[in-house]
Amino acid sequence: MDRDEAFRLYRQMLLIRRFEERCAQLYVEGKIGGFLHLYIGQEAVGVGAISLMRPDDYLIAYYRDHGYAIARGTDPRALLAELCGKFTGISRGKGGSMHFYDAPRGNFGGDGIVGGHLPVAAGMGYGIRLKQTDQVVLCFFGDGAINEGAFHEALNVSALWDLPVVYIIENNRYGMGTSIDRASSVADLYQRGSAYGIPRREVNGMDLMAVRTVVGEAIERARKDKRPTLIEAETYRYRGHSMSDPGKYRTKEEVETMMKSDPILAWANRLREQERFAQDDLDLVDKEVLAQVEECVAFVEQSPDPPVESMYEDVYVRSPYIHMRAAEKDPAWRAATREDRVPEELPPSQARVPDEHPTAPPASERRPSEEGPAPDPTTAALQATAKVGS
Amino acid sequence: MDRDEAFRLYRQMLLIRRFEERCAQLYVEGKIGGFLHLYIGQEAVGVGAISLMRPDDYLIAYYRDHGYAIARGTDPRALLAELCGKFTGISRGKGGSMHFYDAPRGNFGGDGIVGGHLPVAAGMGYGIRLKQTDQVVLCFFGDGAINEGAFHEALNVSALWDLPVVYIIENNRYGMGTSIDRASSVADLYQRGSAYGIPRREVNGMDLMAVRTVVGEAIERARKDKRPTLIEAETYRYRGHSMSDPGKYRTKEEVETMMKSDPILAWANRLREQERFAQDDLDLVDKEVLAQVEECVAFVEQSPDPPVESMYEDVYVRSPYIHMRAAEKDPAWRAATREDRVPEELPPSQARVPDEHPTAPPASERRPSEEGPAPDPTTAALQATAKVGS
Amino acid sequence: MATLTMREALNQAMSEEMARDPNVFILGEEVGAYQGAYKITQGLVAKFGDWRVRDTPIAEEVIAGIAVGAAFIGLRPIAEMMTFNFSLLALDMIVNHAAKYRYMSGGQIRCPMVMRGPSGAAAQVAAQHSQAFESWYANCPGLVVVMPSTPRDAKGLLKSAIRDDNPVVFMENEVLYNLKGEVPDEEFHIPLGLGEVKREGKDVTLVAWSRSAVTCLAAARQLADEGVEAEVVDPRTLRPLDEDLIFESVRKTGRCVVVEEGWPMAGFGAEISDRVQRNCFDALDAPILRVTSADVPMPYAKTLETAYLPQPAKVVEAVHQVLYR
Amino acid sequence: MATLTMREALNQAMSEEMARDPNVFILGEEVGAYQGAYKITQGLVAKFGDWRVRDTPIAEEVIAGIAVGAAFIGLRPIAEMMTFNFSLLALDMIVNHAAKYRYMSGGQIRCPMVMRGPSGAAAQVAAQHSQAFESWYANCPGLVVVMPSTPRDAKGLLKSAIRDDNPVVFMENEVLYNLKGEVPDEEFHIPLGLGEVKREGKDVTLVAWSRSAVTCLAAARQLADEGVEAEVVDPRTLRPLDEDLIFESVRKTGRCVVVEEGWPMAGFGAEISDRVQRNCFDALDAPILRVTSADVPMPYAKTLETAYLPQPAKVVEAVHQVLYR
Ligand SMILES: Cc1ncc(C[n+]2csc(CCOP(=O)(O)OP(=O)(O)O)c2C)c(N)n1
Ligand SMILES: Cc1ncc(C[n+]2csc(CCOP(=O)(O)OP(=O)(O)O)c2C)c(N)n1
Ligand SMILES: [Mg+2]
Ligand SMILES: [Mg+2]
Repeated sequence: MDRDEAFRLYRQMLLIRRFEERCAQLYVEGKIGGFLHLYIGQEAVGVGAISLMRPDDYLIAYYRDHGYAIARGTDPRALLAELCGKFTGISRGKGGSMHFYDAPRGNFGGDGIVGGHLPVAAGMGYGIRLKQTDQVVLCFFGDGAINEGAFHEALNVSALWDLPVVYIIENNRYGMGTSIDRASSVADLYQRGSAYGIPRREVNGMDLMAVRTVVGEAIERARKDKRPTLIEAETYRYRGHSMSDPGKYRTKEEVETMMKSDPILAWANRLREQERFAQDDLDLVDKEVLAQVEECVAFVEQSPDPPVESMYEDVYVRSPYIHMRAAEKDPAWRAATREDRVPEELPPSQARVPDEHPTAPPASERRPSEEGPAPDPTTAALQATAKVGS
Repeated sequence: MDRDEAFRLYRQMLLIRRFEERCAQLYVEGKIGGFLHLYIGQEAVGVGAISLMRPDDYLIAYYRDHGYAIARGTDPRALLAELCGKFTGISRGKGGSMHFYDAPRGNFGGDGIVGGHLPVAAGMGYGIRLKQTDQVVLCFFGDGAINEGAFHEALNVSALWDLPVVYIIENNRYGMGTSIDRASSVADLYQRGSAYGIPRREVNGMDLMAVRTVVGEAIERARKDKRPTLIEAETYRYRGHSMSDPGKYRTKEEVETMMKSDPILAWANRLREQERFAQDDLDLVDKEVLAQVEECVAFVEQSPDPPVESMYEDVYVRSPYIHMRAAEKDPAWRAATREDRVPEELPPSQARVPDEHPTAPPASERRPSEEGPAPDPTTAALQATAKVGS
Repeated sequence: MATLTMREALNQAMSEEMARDPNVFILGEEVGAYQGAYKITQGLVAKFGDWRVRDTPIAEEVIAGIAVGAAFIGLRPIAEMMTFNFSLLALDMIVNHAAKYRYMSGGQIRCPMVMRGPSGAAAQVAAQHSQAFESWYANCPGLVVVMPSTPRDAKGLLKSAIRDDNPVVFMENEVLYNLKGEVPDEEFHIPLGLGEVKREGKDVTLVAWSRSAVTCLAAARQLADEGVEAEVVDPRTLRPLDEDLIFESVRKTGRCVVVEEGWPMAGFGAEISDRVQRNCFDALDAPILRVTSADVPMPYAKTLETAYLPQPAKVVEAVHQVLYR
Repeated sequence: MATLTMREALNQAMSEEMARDPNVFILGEEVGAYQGAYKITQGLVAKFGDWRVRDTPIAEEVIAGIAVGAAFIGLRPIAEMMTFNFSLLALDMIVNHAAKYRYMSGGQIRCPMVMRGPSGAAAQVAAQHSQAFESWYANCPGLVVVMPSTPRDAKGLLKSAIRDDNPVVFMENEVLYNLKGEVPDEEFHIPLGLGEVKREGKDVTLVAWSRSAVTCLAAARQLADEGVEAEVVDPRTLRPLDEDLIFESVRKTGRCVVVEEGWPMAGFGAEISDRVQRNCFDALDAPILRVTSADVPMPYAKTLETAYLPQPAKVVEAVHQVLYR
C-alpha cells in the first residue's frame, strides 16, 4: 500500500472515531434518538476490508454500521443528518443509526435483525453468479449472529453453490452482555466454517494491515474462484453495546487492556515509523477531521425535519402492473415513485482547520519530516475519548 | 444381546415392514389419505436405537414415524386406525401418518415441519437437566433437516449447555428428490457436528448391531455425562418419498443394490447363523406378523369415524385461570378437558397364524434347530415387496 | 382461448416471463430436477438451466433471502415455497427485509421478487400443512398479496407479479391446481389490485378469493335454484384491495357474506366486513356474516376435514340468514 | 395497595411464581447476568440460579423450541423475546408446535408455556423494531393472547398465564414499562379472557388494549372537557375475547371506535369491528371507526413517528365523527 493510501486510511479511521464521539454527545443532548451502536475500537476491520472493494462491489452489514458507510465514502453530513432524523439524511430520516444505505455505492447497509442480512448477502452473491460478473459481496456481522439459523442456512448455500461472498465476523467478544463463550459452543468462531467446508480465517481486527491481507485474499478467491470465505476478525468495542448499556459485564481492566492495542494508535505509529510521517501531519489531520465533524453538525442544524407527507413515500414502487384506481385510495400508493431515489451528492466539504493553523498541503506533497517519532499526543486524546459505556 | 432379544427385534422389524406394505395397499385403495411416508428399508435404525431406550426416556421424530411408534411398543391397531382417520386412532384421527404420538411411552412423535422438532428435542433435554433426572432424548430426523436453521440453533445450545439428547440423522441419501450432495456443502453429514464441538459418529444404518453399538454409547454419554451426540445412520428408503413419488431421480440399479443389504435379511442371516434359529422359526414369525397386520385391518374396519363434535376437542386444556364466561362461547373452550387423554390399551392381540400351521412355542423355549442354514425364502418375499415408488 | 388447468397456466406465466426477461429466475425445494413438488415448474429447468431454476436445500429462510438479495441487485426472483405453511420460517425475510428496505433506505432500494406456492388445505394433510396465512401477509405494508381463483387470473396475475417492482406474495391453492378454465392465447396480463365480479346477482353479495371463490360459485348455483341471485365478488388481490368493487355490489344487494379458508379471528374477512360496515352502513339491510374454517387446527380425518372447511352448504345457510329466510 | 411500575409488576409476577413452583423457569437473550434488556427479569438469576434464569445465544427459534420441549415434559417455561419483532423467527415453534401438538396428538400433550416480551413501538427504533403482531397470534387457534395495559393487569394476568396449562403469548409494551399504578399487596391473579371497563361513559365506546388503552384514556379525558363521556373497554386478552363486555357497552352507547397500535389492514381491530357490527347491528347509530398506526413501516424521525402512531387527538377526531359532530 502506498504512502498516500496509508494516510488516507488513517484519516478515515480517525473520521469514524471522531464522528462517533460526537454522536455520543448528540445522543446525550437528545439530538439523536432510538438505538445508537458505536463502532469505536473496531474501525480497522471496516476500513481495512472496504478499502479493498471495487466501486462496483457490494457491501451489506448489521446495525453497527456507521463505520462502513464512512469507509465506503458516503458523505458524513448525510449520515449525521440521518442520525438526527433529518430530511437530508441518507435515508431521508426514515432509517436512523441502524439503517445507513447508499445504493449508488453498493452499500445495502445496516440490518436491525441479528443474522438477518446473511441470507440476503448470499442472494446478492447468487445474483452476481447469474449476471456472470466478477463482483464480490462483503458481509459484516457480529459474533452473536453466528448462532442464528440464518447464518447456517446462508453459509451452507454459499459453499454449496460457490457464491462470491466474504463473510466477516466482527468478533468483539460480546453480544450485548453475553460473552462468546456463553453463546457459542466453539471458542474459535471461524471454525464454524468447518461444517460447510468453507475457507476460514482468523485475523487480528485491531491491525489494519492484517485485515487487508486476509480480506484481500478472500476477495480474490471470491472474484476469481467464486468461493466464499468466513473471516473472524478479533476486535473490541470500547463503548457499551448501545448508549443505554453501562457495560457492567466487563471489567475496567479488560477494556483498558484492549484499548492499548487501539487500531488507530497502532496505525499512527506505523505512519510515523514506517511511512515517516511527522506528528504534525497526524495532528493536522485530526484537526481537519474534527472540523469536518463540526461541519456535519452545522449541516444538521440547517436541515429540515421530514415533512409529514413524506411518511407515505418510499413504501412502494409505482408500477404499471398495479391497478391504480384501487391502489390510489392508499396514500402509500399515491406517493409511490417509479424511480429509486438517489441520495444527492452534497457540495464538497468546506471544512477547514481553525485559522490559527495554516492549512498544510496534502501529506503526499510534503517530504517526510526529518525529526523521528515524537511523543504522541493523539494517544492521550484517543484514550481519553474511550470511556466504557458513556 | 441375548437370543430372545435378537428374535424380538427381528419380529419388530418384520412387523414394521409388513405393516407398511399393507399401508401402501390401503393407501392405493383410498383407505388412507394425505401423505404416506414409508420407513421400509430404514427399520434397523429406529428398531436398534429404540430398543436401547429406558421406559422413562423420550423420543421425538419426524413425519416418517411409523417405525418408531411400533418399535416403542404402541399397538399397531391404534396406529393403523390413525392412518385411516378413525376415532380409535392413537391421535383420535386428528394426526394421520405424520403425527403418531404416544405420551405414556414418551413418544412425542412425528413432526411435519422438517427440522422443526430439533429445538423441541433440545427443550426436552433442557427440561431433563432442570428436573435433574438421568433420562435421555432420542431425536430422529432426515438428511434434509440438517440444512435448516433449526438444526444449527438446536445443536449449538445442546453442546453449549450439555443437554442429554441423541440426534440421529436418518441419512437415506435423498430429501424428496434431492440427493445429499445437492443439498449439503459437506459430504459426511456427521461432520456438521464439528461446528459445535459435539461428539459425532457415522454408522451403517442397515446393520442393527452396529446401530445398537453406536447409539448405546451415545445414550450412555447422555445419561452419565449429559452430553449430546450427533449420529449419522447411513440407510436407504426403498419406496418413493411418499406414495405420490415415483422416485424417478434414482436408478433401478441403485435401489436394487441398496436392497441387497436389506437390514431384515441381514438380521435373518444372523439369527440363523449365529443364534442358530431355523428357517421355520423365521417363516413362522413372518406368518404371525402378517396375521397381526390383518388383525389391525379388521380392527380398523370395526372402528368408527370421529364424531363431528370431536373436531373441537383437544385444542385447549380446561384451566381455572381462564374466564369461562367469555371462553365458552367458543366451542373449542367448551370442549376443553382438564386432563390429558391417555390412549386406551387395547385387549391383547388375538392374532393367530392360520390354523393349518400349529402355533409354535416361542423360539426361546425351543432348542436350536439342528439343521444348518437353509435356502432363504424370506429373501425373495421381502425383495418382491420392495419395488421403488409403488 | 385454450382451456388450461391452473397448474398449466402458472407454468406458462413463468415460462413466458423467463423467456422474455433473463433476470427472472426461480428457486425453491424440488423446483428443478423433480419438476416441482406440485409440478408447477414442470419442464422449466430443461428450458432455462439449473442456475435459473435452482433446487435448494430445505432451508426456507435462505430461499427467501436469496430472492431478496438478488432482487436488491436487479434480478427478478421467484421463490417457491413448497407450501406457505413453511413460509413461517421465511417470514422475517419477507416482513423485515423484502417489505422494509425500500422504506428504511428512503427509497433507494427496491425488491422486485415473487414468493409463490400453494396455501390453504389440500386433502387430509392435517394441521401443520393446511394453513391460510393471507391475513398475516396482507397486514404488512410494503407487500402486495395476490390470491387467484381461476387459471386465467392465475396466469394474468402471476405475469404482473413477476413484472411488478414490489415484493409480491402470490398464494395459490393446491386444490385448484387441476381446475380447468379458459385462458387467452395471446399475450395478456391482469393488473394487481383489480377485483372481478365472478357472477352477477342482485340479492346478496358473496366476497371470496382463491378456493373460497369457487366455493361461493357453487353456493350461488344452489341459491339460484331457490331463486336467490347471489353476486360473487373476487378481489383477487388482497393488498391493495379493490374495495370499491365490493362496496358497489353491497350497495346494490344490501347484504353481504364474506367467505374465506382462514381461521375466523382476525382473518382477512374481518377487514372486508369492517370496511363494508363503514362504507355501506346505510345500504346494509342485515349484518355482514362470515363463513370461515373452524377455529381449530386442521384435523386429519376426512369427516372432520369436511366439517372444518367452509362448504357451499354453509354459505347457503349464511345467505338464508342475511335474507332473514 | 402498593404503587408499582409495570416493570416491577411483571418482575414480581415471575418472581412469585418461580418461588411457588420449581417447574417455572425463564430463558431468553440477556435475561440473566444482564438483568434483562429492559430489566424485567432484574434480580431473578441471583434468586433462582442460572438454570432457572437462562441466558441464551441469539437464536429465537431454539429459545421458543426449548420452551415448547420443556413444557411438553412438565415444566413451565417463560421464554422472553427481547422484542416481539424477533418472534417472527420463532413463529414456527409457536404456531406449528406449541399451538398444535395437543390437537395433533388427540389431547395427549400439553404445552404450558409463556412467550413474553415487549411488542409495538418504543422511541424511534424504526421499522424493524416497532411492530405489533397481535392479530397474527390471535388468529391462531391453540394459543391464548394477552396484552395488559396497567401494572395491576400485568401482574395478575402474567401470574395466570404462567399457571395456565395452555401456550400463552403475553405481549407487553416497552413504552408502558415505566407506567405506574396500584397493585394489590396480597396474592391475586386475573383470569385470562376477562376484559375490563377502564372508564365508564355513555356517549361512545372506545375499545383498546395495551398502550392504546392508555391512549384512549387520555382521549377520554379530553372528550370529557367537551362534555363527551367515552367508555373505555379493554379486553386485556385478545384470545379468548370477552366480546360480551364490548357488546354491552356498544348497546349502551350506540357508537364504537376501535383503537390499536397495529397496521390497519386485517388488524385485530377489524375482528372487533366485525363482531360488533354483527352483534350490535340495531344498536349502532354510526359506523364503527378504527384508529390504527399508519399503513407504512415505522419511520425513524420523531416527527414521522408521531404522525404514524395512534394519538389521543386522532381518537378524539374519530369520536367526533361517530357522534356526527
Ligand atoms: C433477531 C434478533 N434478535 C435479537 C436482537 C436484539 N439485539 C440487537 S444487537 C444484539 C447483540 C448482537 O451482538 P453481536 O452480534 O455480537 O454484535 P455486536 O453488537 O457485538 O457488534 C441483540 C441481541 C435483534 N436485533 N435481532
Ligand atoms: C420446513 C419444511 N420444509 C419443507 C417441507 C416439505 N418436505 C417434507 S419432507 C421433505 C424432504 C425431507 O427429506 P429428509 O429430511 O431427507 O427426510 P426423508 O424424507 O428423506 O426421510 C420436504 C422438503 C416440510 N415438511 N417442512
Ligand atoms: Mg459482538
Ligand atoms: Mg432423506
